[in-house]
Amino acid sequence: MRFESSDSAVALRDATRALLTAEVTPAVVRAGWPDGDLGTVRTVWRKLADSGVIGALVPEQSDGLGLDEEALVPTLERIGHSGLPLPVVETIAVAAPAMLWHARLGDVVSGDAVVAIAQPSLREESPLLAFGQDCDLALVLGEDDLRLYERSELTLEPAASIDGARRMARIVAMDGGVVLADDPAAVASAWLRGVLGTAAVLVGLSERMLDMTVEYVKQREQFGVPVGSFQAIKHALAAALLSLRFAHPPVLAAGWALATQAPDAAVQVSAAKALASEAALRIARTAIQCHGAIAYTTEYDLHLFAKRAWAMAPSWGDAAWHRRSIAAHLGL
Amino acid sequence: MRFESSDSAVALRDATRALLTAEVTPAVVRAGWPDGDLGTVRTVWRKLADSGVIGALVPEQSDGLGLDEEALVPTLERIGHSGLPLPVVETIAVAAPAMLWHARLGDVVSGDAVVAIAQPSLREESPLLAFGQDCDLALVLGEDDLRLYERSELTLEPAASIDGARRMARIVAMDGGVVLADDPAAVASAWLRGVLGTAAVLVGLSERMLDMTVEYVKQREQFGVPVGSFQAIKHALAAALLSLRFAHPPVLAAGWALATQAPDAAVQVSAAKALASEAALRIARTAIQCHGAIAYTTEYDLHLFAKRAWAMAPSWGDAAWHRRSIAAHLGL
Amino acid sequence: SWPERHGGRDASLWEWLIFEEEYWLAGAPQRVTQNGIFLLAPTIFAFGTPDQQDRILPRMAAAQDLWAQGWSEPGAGSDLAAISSHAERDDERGGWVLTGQKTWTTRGAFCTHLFGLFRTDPSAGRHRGLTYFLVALDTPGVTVRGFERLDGDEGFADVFFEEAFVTDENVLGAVHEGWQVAMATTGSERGLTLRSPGRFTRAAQRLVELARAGSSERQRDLVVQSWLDVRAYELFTLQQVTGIVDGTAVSAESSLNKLFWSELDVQLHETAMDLLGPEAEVDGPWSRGFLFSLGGPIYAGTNEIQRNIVAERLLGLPRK
Amino acid sequence: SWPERHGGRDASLWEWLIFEEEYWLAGAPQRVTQNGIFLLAPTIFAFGTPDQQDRILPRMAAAQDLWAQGWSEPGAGSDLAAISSHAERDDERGGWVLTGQKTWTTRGAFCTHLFGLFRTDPSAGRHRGLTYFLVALDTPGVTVRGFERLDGDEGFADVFFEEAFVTDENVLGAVHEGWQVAMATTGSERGLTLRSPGRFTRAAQRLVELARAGSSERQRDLVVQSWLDVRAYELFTLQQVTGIVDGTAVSAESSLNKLFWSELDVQLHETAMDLLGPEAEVDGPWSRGFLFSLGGPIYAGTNEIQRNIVAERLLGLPRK
Repeated sequence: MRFESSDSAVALRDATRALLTAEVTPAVVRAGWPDGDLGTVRTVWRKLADSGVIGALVPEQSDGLGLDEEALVPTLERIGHSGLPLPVVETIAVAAPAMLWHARLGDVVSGDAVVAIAQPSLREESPLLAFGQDCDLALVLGEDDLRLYERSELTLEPAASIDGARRMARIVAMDGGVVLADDPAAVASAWLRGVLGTAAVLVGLSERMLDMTVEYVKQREQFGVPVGSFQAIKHALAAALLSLRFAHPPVLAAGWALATQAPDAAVQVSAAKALASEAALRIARTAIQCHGAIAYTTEYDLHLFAKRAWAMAPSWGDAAWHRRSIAAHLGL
Repeated sequence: MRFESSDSAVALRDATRALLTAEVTPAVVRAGWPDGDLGTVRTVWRKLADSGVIGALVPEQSDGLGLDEEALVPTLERIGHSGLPLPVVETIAVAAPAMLWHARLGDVVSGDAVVAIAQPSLREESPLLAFGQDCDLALVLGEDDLRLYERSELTLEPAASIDGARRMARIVAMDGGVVLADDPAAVASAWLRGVLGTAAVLVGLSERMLDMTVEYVKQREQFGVPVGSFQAIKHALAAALLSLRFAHPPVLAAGWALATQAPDAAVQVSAAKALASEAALRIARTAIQCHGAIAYTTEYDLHLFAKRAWAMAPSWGDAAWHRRSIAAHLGL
Repeated sequence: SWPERHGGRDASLWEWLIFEEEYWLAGAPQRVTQNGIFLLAPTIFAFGTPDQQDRILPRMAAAQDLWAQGWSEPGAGSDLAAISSHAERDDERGGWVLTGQKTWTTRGAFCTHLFGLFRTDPSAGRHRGLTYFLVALDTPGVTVRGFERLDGDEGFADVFFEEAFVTDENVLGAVHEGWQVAMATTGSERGLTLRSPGRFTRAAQRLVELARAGSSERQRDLVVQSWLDVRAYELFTLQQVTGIVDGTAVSAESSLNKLFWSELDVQLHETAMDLLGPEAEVDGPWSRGFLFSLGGPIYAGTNEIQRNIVAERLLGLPRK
Repeated sequence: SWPERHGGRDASLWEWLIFEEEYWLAGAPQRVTQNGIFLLAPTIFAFGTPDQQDRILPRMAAAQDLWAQGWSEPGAGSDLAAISSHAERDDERGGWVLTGQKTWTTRGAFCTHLFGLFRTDPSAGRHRGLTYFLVALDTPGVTVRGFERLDGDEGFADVFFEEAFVTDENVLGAVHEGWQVAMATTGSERGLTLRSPGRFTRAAQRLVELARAGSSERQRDLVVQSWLDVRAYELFTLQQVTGIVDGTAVSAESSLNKLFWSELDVQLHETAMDLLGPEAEVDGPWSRGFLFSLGGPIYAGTNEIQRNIVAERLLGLPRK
């Protein structure tokens, strides 16, 4: 018995990390914001495609890597950590493996087309579409089918997200579209992959915020000492690390559960998302408080990651939504 | 406009405080526990009776002080602070003013008879009766009547409370009894007085636990300094003080609301109990943690007050129960 | 209370509380004049010369001058006494030459004037040798650079002083005693003046309305928790105002206010975000209010500093 | 792993985890031998002479000897290095004379032996000059006084040493190096050995059963939060055991375990108390478990100390 990532998971993660470290600078994250140069973002995306990541869940005969969810999770964490402003989870974890027979799969795997996914919304007549303003394709998870739309088949209206780099839109009207799958199992599987991927990204974001804060409090001095030497700061950051370190194994385990089609995979994925969402929200709050005033300025980079966390924690089912679903599973 | 206690409230509180400080030593609190000498507790009770406190809400023509709930609240806080192990709220705030025409009123006001009150229980067939093992009378709040029983009319079975000094019993059978009032308004009024009084006692207990902890951390040294000089201890106790100081005004205000029969008195009383219960639970936890191992021994006195708080916070409706009732009032 | 002859209304503290409550219930916005009125004005009443009072207060009350607070510097946030901006004496011109940088100056980009601390005696210790200056932002040598806050508002500013000259009549209180003068303002910033209950009463009302549109039992419980805390803040404030009017209030108690309202404001907005679910990320009054609320535990003395004050001054725990 | 020749089973860490899980799921109680098996035995394996191993381990495994931990003293709780109990050399008799008081000794009243630190070189610094002794509690000069814990259990004890003599073969490890010897045990106390996931898996199961009997949506949410944390603790432990087996585990990580399980245990029992409402105060497994849980954040190194360790050793924040 062992609890550790597979060799393919580690290899993919390490290769991707090297690429992300070199390419996804904070300037690239800012390029996703309004008036940013989206071209630089797309350039990074194509480099990721060259490394094979986008087709991670696509079989080798379709030019993918033929890996499973377990192998993908650590890599999604790294992409989350980088802050890359694109529909990463949507495209890699959900859309690509659902498009196996579709003509546009090649464009997706090659990095030429990114896919946004409609989220359920309180205003059901006009669902939210994160990264919708600049997507090439959009996937809609219906009750029992998956439909893919070309960007040109959608009427969108821009909507501002708290995270400007999410380039949010609302779908005002849809026309055409292609049914990718028409069975509930396919929808469930797409949903679980989206939830799991979002949990992985939240783990990466949490790690990024915590790392930035630890670095900052080591060098920032007040009262003649680093603020990181104050017990209040130490204990706040210890609690942050605790929530991150205990959210992480359930996310890895959920990847393995999906990959092995474990009977309780849905519960494990819900557990992962609930824990990762709570950890990210808590760490965002702690990171801002431990930074102090500088965190409250947009010139400093922390807000780029905190806003992504605030946007993603409630998406794909917030923590309470997933806890309700676990409660039902427990017969509560 | 002013927010302060009336002169009668202050006078009664100060007189009672002097008596309590002199009489209710920790030894008296321990006397309420199994194998303790209950006689010493009853002696203090008669001294309180001599000072008039027990008849605080009883009209002067019936040998009471003729005061209202506003005037009683600060005194109940002091009694709570002392840890006196008797059904204080039940006898003074609920039973006495409901027994105005009853022949036993004199025994109650003189301190010869104490009154326990049955609490709703999950085991509805055998309600809990705090201080039931040694009470003289028992009051039962029905749907729309108040019934008073002599101890001899009840069949009781002892039940251990987390707070041994509560001398808990279950009512196994009741026989006889007298209807003190048969309108829902009387029941509602008795209930609200019990809730308010319990909130006041919880404020006093919170203050006691916080004071003990502050004193302890000032003198206890580890690593060559008082543990109260560590920021973790400072911040925990600052948070404890915060919850106490913001629970207190709502308790005072609820006393005034009941006394003036304000239209929203029930909501104010629920607010008081919800805040006081949460504060007491939080402060009990903080007090124990800041003390360290000594708090975990029953030779040290802190547990006497913490256990009272754990017993009383869920009684007369726990915090969540009162929040639900406020939610209903707010149309939620 | 602000006398009529200085452009005020002679209102009592109670009248002011009532005004605030009505102001917020009417849905009125935060005031650009806030820092002048709540932080500088009390200091001018206490330390200003009659000439300063006549010159500054009526224009402030009429919102002709907008005042920004110049406390923080890149190296002096929580540790205010680490201020390094300095003023050198210029006897010839009868005034002082200011050099240095103030930062995180709230609404600095929109203001016309700044009040701030500058070091006038570099040989004195940390809290000593500071002087309180009043500076028009169009003074030659002063540059204002606005930058964006978390909630997208452009109101923050760096203010740079490059040998900016101000005359003696712009010194508030005694030279080298700026710290004592400033502390009066810091007290009022933390306490009542900056956060009247009205703002939170209004927010709780909006939260209840949001929950009425659809909520689970768990969410309703959270809403009532915020509602209760707002109620507690209101009653605590009334108790405290009574103490202030009676002259029995302890100044460190203002740290309790600051801790409570700032945590409450975050919690209230977090509950709203919870209610909004996937719509929470969409720009709107709640998401903007959430971002704004996160500044509360940081500015006007971080909550870590406030907890130190509560522990040391109210509970009497040892400093070291 | 405990070799067969010392009364053990040669089980791997994984087998032990499985045993623990089954043990708790069966509803079995805490073990009186716990402190010996989990805290002393690893130290004896690491530092004991062959004679000590033969003499002590089989009797411990068979529960013939029950061992109590003698760390804390009235003046040395979190600050373990402040130990003042001391041992004086007696060359004539070939041993040491122990004097002093140990307190808060868990299960001390029921135990037959005690392992503890005594100062052998009073001139050396705080962590130096301590020696690790093994003492039979029926040694002349040793008095045990039991006292009651919060949850009503009589298991705590003061242990007084009045010139109690022990021979040299009862020194574990080198003289004056007791601190280094003891730290090995402290590490295992905080970490895996003391709190296998099985105990919490079982508690979560009981909590779910309690909630099935009647609960609100708010309460069900709390129950699932505890259930999730138990699941997280289980998976974290599996990840950690892999690291231990591979030899890549960092010892300060055991502070993460201790913080997590102790807070989780309190939270889980608080949720049960919430579910029980007015019945919560009645003596029973949940109320007793609640009281017991409150010791978790205190013993085996308070959680304040653990957070310091996490911040300094895992995050690299400066000590001072």
